[in-house]
Amino acid sequence: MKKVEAIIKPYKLDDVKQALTAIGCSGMTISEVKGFGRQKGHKEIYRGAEYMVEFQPKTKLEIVVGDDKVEQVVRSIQTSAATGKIGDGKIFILPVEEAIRIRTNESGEEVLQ
Amino acid sequence: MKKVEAIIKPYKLDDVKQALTAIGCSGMTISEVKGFGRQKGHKEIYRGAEYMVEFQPKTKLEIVVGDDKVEQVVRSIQTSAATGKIGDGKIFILPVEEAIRIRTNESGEEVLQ
Amino acid sequence: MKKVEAIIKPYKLDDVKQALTAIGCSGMTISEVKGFGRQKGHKEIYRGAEYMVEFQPKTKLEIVVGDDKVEQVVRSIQTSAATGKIGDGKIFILPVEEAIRIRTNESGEEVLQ
Amino acid sequence: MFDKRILQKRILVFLVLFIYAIFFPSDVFAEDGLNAGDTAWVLVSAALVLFMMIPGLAMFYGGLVRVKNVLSLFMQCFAITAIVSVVWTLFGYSVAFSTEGMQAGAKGLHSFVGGFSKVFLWSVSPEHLNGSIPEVVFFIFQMAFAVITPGLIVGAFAERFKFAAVCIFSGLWVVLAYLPICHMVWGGPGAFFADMGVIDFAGGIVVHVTAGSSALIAAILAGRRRGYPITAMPPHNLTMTLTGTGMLWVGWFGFNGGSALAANGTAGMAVVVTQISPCVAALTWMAIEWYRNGKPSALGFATGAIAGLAAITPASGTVGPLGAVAIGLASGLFCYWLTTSVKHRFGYDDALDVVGVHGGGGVVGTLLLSVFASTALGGSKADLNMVSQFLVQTFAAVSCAVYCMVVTFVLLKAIDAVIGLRVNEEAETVGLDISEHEEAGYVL
Amino acid sequence: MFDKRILQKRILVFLVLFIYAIFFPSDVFAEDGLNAGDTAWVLVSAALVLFMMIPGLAMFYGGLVRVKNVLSLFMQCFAITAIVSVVWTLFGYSVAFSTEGMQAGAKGLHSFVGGFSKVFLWSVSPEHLNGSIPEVVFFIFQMAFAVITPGLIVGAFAERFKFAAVCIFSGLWVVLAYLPICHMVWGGPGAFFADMGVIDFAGGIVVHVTAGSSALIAAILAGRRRGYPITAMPPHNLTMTLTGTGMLWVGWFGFNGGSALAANGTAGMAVVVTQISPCVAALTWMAIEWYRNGKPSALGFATGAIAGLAAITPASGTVGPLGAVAIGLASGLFCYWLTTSVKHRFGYDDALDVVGVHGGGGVVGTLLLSVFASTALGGSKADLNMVSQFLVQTFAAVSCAVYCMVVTFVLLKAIDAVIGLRVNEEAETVGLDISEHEEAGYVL
Amino acid sequence: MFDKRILQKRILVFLVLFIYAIFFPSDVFAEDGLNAGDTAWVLVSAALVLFMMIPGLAMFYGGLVRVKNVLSLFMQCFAITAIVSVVWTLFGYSVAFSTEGMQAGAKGLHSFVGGFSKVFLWSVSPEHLNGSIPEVVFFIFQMAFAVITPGLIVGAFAERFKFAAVCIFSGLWVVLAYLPICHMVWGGPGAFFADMGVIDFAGGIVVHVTAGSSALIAAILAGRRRGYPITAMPPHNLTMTLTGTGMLWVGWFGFNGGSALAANGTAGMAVVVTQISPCVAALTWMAIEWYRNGKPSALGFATGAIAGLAAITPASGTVGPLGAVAIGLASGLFCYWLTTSVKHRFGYDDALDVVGVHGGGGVVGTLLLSVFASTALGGSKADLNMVSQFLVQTFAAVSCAVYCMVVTFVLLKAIDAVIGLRVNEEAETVGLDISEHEEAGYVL
Ligand SMILES: Nc1ncnc2c1ncn2[C@@H]1O[C@H](COP(=O)(O)OP(=O)(O)O)[C@@H](O)[C@H]1O
Ligand SMILES: Nc1ncnc2c1ncn2[C@@H]1O[C@H](COP(=O)(O)OP(=O)(O)O)[C@@H](O)[C@H]1O
Ligand SMILES: Nc1ncnc2c1ncn2[C@@H]1O[C@H](COP(=O)(O)OP(=O)(O)O)[C@@H](O)[C@H]1O
Repeated sequence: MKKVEAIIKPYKLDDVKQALTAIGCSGMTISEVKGFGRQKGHKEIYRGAEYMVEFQPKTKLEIVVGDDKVEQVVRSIQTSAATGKIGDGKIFILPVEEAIRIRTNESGEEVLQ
Repeated sequence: MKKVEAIIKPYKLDDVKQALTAIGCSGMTISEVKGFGRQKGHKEIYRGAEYMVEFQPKTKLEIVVGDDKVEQVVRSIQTSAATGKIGDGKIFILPVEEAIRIRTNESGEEVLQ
Repeated sequence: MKKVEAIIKPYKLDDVKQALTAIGCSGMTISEVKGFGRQKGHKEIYRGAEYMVEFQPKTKLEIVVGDDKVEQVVRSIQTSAATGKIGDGKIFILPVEEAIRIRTNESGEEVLQ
Repeated sequence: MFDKRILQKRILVFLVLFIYAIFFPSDVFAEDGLNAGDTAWVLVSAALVLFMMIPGLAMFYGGLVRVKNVLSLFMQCFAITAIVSVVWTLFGYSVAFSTEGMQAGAKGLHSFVGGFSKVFLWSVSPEHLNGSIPEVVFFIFQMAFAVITPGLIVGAFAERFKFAAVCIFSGLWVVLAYLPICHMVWGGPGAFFADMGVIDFAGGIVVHVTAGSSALIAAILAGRRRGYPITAMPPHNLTMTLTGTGMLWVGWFGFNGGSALAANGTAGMAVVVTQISPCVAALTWMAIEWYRNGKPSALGFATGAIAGLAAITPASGTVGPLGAVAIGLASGLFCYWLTTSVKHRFGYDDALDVVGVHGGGGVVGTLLLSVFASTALGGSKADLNMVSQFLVQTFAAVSCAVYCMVVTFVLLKAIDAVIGLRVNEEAETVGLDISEHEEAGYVL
Repeated sequence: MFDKRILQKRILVFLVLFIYAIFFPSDVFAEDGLNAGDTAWVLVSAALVLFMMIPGLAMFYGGLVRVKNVLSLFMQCFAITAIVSVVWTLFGYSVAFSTEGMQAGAKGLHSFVGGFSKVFLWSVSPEHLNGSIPEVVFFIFQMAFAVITPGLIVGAFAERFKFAAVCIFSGLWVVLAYLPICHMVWGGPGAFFADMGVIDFAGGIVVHVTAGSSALIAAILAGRRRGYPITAMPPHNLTMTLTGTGMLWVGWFGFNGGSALAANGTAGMAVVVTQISPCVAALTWMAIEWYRNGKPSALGFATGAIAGLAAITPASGTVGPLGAVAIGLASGLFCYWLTTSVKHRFGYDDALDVVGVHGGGGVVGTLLLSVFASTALGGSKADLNMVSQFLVQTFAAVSCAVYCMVVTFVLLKAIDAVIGLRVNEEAETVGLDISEHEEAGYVL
Repeated sequence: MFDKRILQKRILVFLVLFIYAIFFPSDVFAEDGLNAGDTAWVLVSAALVLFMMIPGLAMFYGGLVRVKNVLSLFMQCFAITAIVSVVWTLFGYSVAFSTEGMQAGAKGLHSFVGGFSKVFLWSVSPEHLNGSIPEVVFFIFQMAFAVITPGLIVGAFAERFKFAAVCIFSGLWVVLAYLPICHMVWGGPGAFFADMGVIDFAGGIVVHVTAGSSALIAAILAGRRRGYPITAMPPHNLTMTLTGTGMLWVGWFGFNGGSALAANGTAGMAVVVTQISPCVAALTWMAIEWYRNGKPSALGFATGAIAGLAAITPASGTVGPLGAVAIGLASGLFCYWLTTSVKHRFGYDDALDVVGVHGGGGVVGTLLLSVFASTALGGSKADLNMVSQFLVQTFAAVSCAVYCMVVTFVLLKAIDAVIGLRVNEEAETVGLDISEHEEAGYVL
């Protein structure tokens, strides 16, 4: 099993979620994060005090999938999240050793469906 | 070392934390996340505009533990977080290569105590 | 590639970010988390009802770096985030198998620059 | 200095006015007529009291609950406003304030409830006066009181009641509990407690004792929130609660000051004591917390202030600064003890401390005014018999409290039997905002 | 009982006063002079109406948008306040209310717009009276109306307009649309609609129909927000919206009650119906939602209340409780249908439902008052010809709406050509707070 | 047309009244008696000024700080309200406004401070009048001013002071700085600055110059917040700040309008200029930001508005619209320069810009009124000598500022020596809400 972590632009979440459900990927966890990278931030000025906001709001998706589905998932995210502008984000793939469903205590890939 | 990542129902956090401290697991990091899975969401209606909230509020626990304690930790979360209803969540186990305590610059499993 | 996850005190974020950019590490993702560990929490009292807040606000940094830069990054975080007081936090290193840049569909270490 | 023509003109004007005055003296001398200043003040006071309810009380209460229930508190305050206003218009005002068939000293049905002569403002034209103000202005001012009283009670069963149950209960409670007590105390000569000489300037009994006593029964019948008292249930937004506190405080100037039904020295002194009492009560609460916990909390300060405001309510209009200090001090001490000690000892889950703050405060003011209303202590009652007044006040407060408890008990039992009072476990866990209204307070 | 010297003194005082009265009768009898009570009430009402705009409307609207646009709504409400106040002072008041060259029944330029005699309050000293209040008080009260009307419109194009476009549009709209309509309706004898006998006590036509009709055109010309209606755009902070609702509601007491320009029974009854109508409308909305969706929402309740408030606005001052109930009910039903059904059918993105709530409400009240203003139905018009009044009201409402639509269309087209109406895609995605003002609403 | 009996009755009534008037002329002619309209207005104004403090100023300031300090600002505003109200009741009012031993033109102790004749409202019954309003109403109106002035100062040392230090400082500052200056300016004939002919209608000197000058010293003695100016400290909730701005703005109608102590044309014009000045100042600020930063900010707009409100405070009541425009413009420019340039150049950490906004605004208005109060420029002073008035105003402003600085310096040094002014590093890092009050603003 692998964990696919994708950092995407928040307003692309709906598209990505749809793309993923379309390929039968029905479980995921998302969180609000802030990203720092090539994308420039913006300046805010409060009563003459300038303040550089370098961290961009991003959404992080975490999807644990069976090894065979990793490529499909990555492709699907890649396509649906891309706008071609700097700051579209990254996808990271991490190894996962085990998955357990709390409700039933099942484990293994079947948990991911 | 392993990282145990558990996605649980937010109101179960207190129980899980107690169960974990009971078995001597004294460090963890939690965050608010939103989950998408089998559990159905709910509908919100704003002035006639329906809007499906498919993402459920969930709490994510991250606990890095020594290899020998993994099973105990997983079992303890599994038991304390289960309600038997859909949406109870998942536990994932990921490999961790190193851990460092910032304060002392120690590293290795001793850091986790 | 490795993912360096650091749990630090929120008000140290600026220092850490500066230290990291100084060594040429130009991408990272941060999130607000809550930590439980040795650091004692504080008590809040609402109309006579005591309430122990055991979870401390912490900031989590995630930085994916090439294997050769891991040590430098860890050292740099360790130095800039340390105050010497309990609660300074932890750094964890996890293996990463692949990284993809959504915008360009590139993959591999070049993505991390 | 005077141009002759101007003089002539003025004499002419004067003669015209003089003759006019013979035919329409009330226009000129208006000794019992409309007073625009009084009317302006009571109109503003009505607005201030409504402001206390929406958004004042909604914010005060809404900030104290967990984030998943904040809208339910707002919704309850708003819905009660609408329901009670309709009831008040239909017949509530008449049952509370119609004076038909009443006579000072005579006991009868109308010593306890008013008649139906003013149903739906039938027979009350905009020209009708009540003292120096139009009766419709009195109507709307008193409506705001009828609205806020059941609003206070919702704090007791917050975070667990069905919205339908809240609506039904509040509507019926106003009819069965508020209207008769309002009539008995404020119904004028011939009303039960009025004839007895009960002093309740702005609603220590009518508003706070009734709300507090009903809240006690409601909290007990409601049962505890899941997890109480083990799970911490800290306020989700104290800035909202403090903002609401400020609005309640300022609105209370209208609540008490407006009860003079005139813009005069009585109203002025009522406002003055309405400022002094909460200040003293809040400082008292702050001092206790500082001493006991090592740190004073903003919530403690706010709670003390509301206690001091509730306590001065019946006494404003009769006591002076000395009474205000005494009542502020007493309410700070007494309500602190009620909310932080008594509640925990008995274990009822009065979620937002309606009993401790409003009930306790109302009682303190109602009783202490029997002493401090005396001119000897800076009050305005020259020949006050403190002992007999104290007995009368006690009797009225206790009997109203008991009556309200009975009404509340019966009502809640009946509603529970028919539609159930509490939401189910899942709904309570998810929160009332989603489960009862399908909405979320914040999407940040 | 009387000391002789006191008697002598009193007789002396009386004689002095008597002689004084001969020379300065108006000081003593003041039959047409300043009435401090009326002045106090209208001053307070002016403050209440300003309070409706800042922060009332800003909060009501600000809570409804997504978090990335909340400051833009606040900023627009504040900037409009400033711009319109300046315009009003410079010449707006004069164009709206100068009566020079007007004569009851006579048509002419000044039947449609006022003259320049009161430009920059030239010629209006603090001593000048308008009825029983200083003219400057009337000036500030009416200024608040001129401020809030364009403020209402911004809800239609929320979340996508350039701030510069909003400023320019609002300033010009007031000059070209609001001022003439205000003059025609409220300009007194000789004004176009006034002479026709149009009844619009507090601005059903002048405020709500103008805002609603302009909003329709603005929403259409603005185009939909990106993602609408596929993407959910839930309110980011309903507690803010509900707080704003409470402030609008309370402020409306001044809006309608103050329009009596006196603290009397008319003001009192205006306030009473201003309470009844929103209560009935909100309960109606709640009932529909409960029936159709299974759960009543707080936002629905608030929307209903605002609809009921908008609807009673023209009718307050003439209708009684019966009319208030009818208007409340009708506006609840009609505005529910407009916002939840008509809008979706036609597909225009009136983001915050200005058309459905204000336009709809204004129309309902403007038309229904032709029936319920009759004394037969509890109103204050003794010899009201319902049919002809209805026709007059309809004519006025329709012609004002059409006129506003044309003005809005031309203005927006012109602004679009010169500087563009909408921000670009990226700015809209990022949100107006950052892209237009470089600020964030919350940094929690 | 007249029934004979009615005529007879009227003549009878008239005669009765006539005779009554001989014995109680003041009841009928009331030439110096209570005016209910004036009373209503000043009562409302007192409520409005209190509303400016709680919750207005608390929200304005609370939104500007970081989330970890928001409750500390609320708590400070509330605690100051209570402390100063108690001080005011005990002896503050007497020291400020007792006129015993004063005589126009005569210098003496009581030119600088009042006596103790009105301690604890001793000797002031509800019937006592001050002009046409009850003295207790004057008491509560002025209390609100004494409350808000030290409240303004807390902005200077926000986010770092011990709560105990704030309480002690504020209480003593009112006694040592506010009371004497209030007396010297507003104490009536015989008071130091009053005799000099200083014009300060609603507190440009008494409120804003005193607060601003004290804030400067406080900011310097407090030292900078940790991290300032390197670390960004953006406002945590600008919606709260803007809501507070709206409340302050509306409340200012009472602040300035109420200072007429009557509901008349002076009050009306005071309110009018209180609307014009902040509008012009805010638009000025907006224009500068738009020009310099490319985008206007909501915070800039709000800051400009408050500057314009502070500036018009002393001048309202004497200047007309022209003066309001000039003062608005000047305060917008001057305060922008102070807050964005001067502060950074000198490097003191006046956290919430009390010096730049209130101090700067107060000075602008105090000085400019010497020109614009003239009837020649639309003001109300017929024979104003601009030059000498300017000198008098300058002298008063400067000497009050210097006096306040000295008092503040001594007080803060003393408090620092005894209990320390600042919290320790850890407490500052954690935030004052937890470290000083053990509470969190939001638990979302
Ligand atoms: N080395 C990294 N480790 C973790 N997250 C990263 C890394 N580099 C970039 N990110 C995340 O990806 C987001 C987008 O990166 P950025 O360089 O701005 O644009 P792009 O992905 O288009 O090259 C960042 O905001 C950050 O959240
Ligand atoms: N494949 C997955 N990857 C990551 N998180 C998942 C995955 N599947 C489920 N989750 C998380 O687990 C939560 C519970 O899953 P759900 O399918 O609703 O119920 P259950 O775990 O009882 O089968 C989801 O809300 C989501 O946060
Ligand atoms: N075993 C663990 N797994 C995950 N996170 C941990 C673990 N132990 C500690 N942490 C995180 O590190 C933070 C700091 O730990 P703590 O024990 O308080 O201090 P220190 O790191 O100085 O020993 C915690 O608040 C928590 O977020």
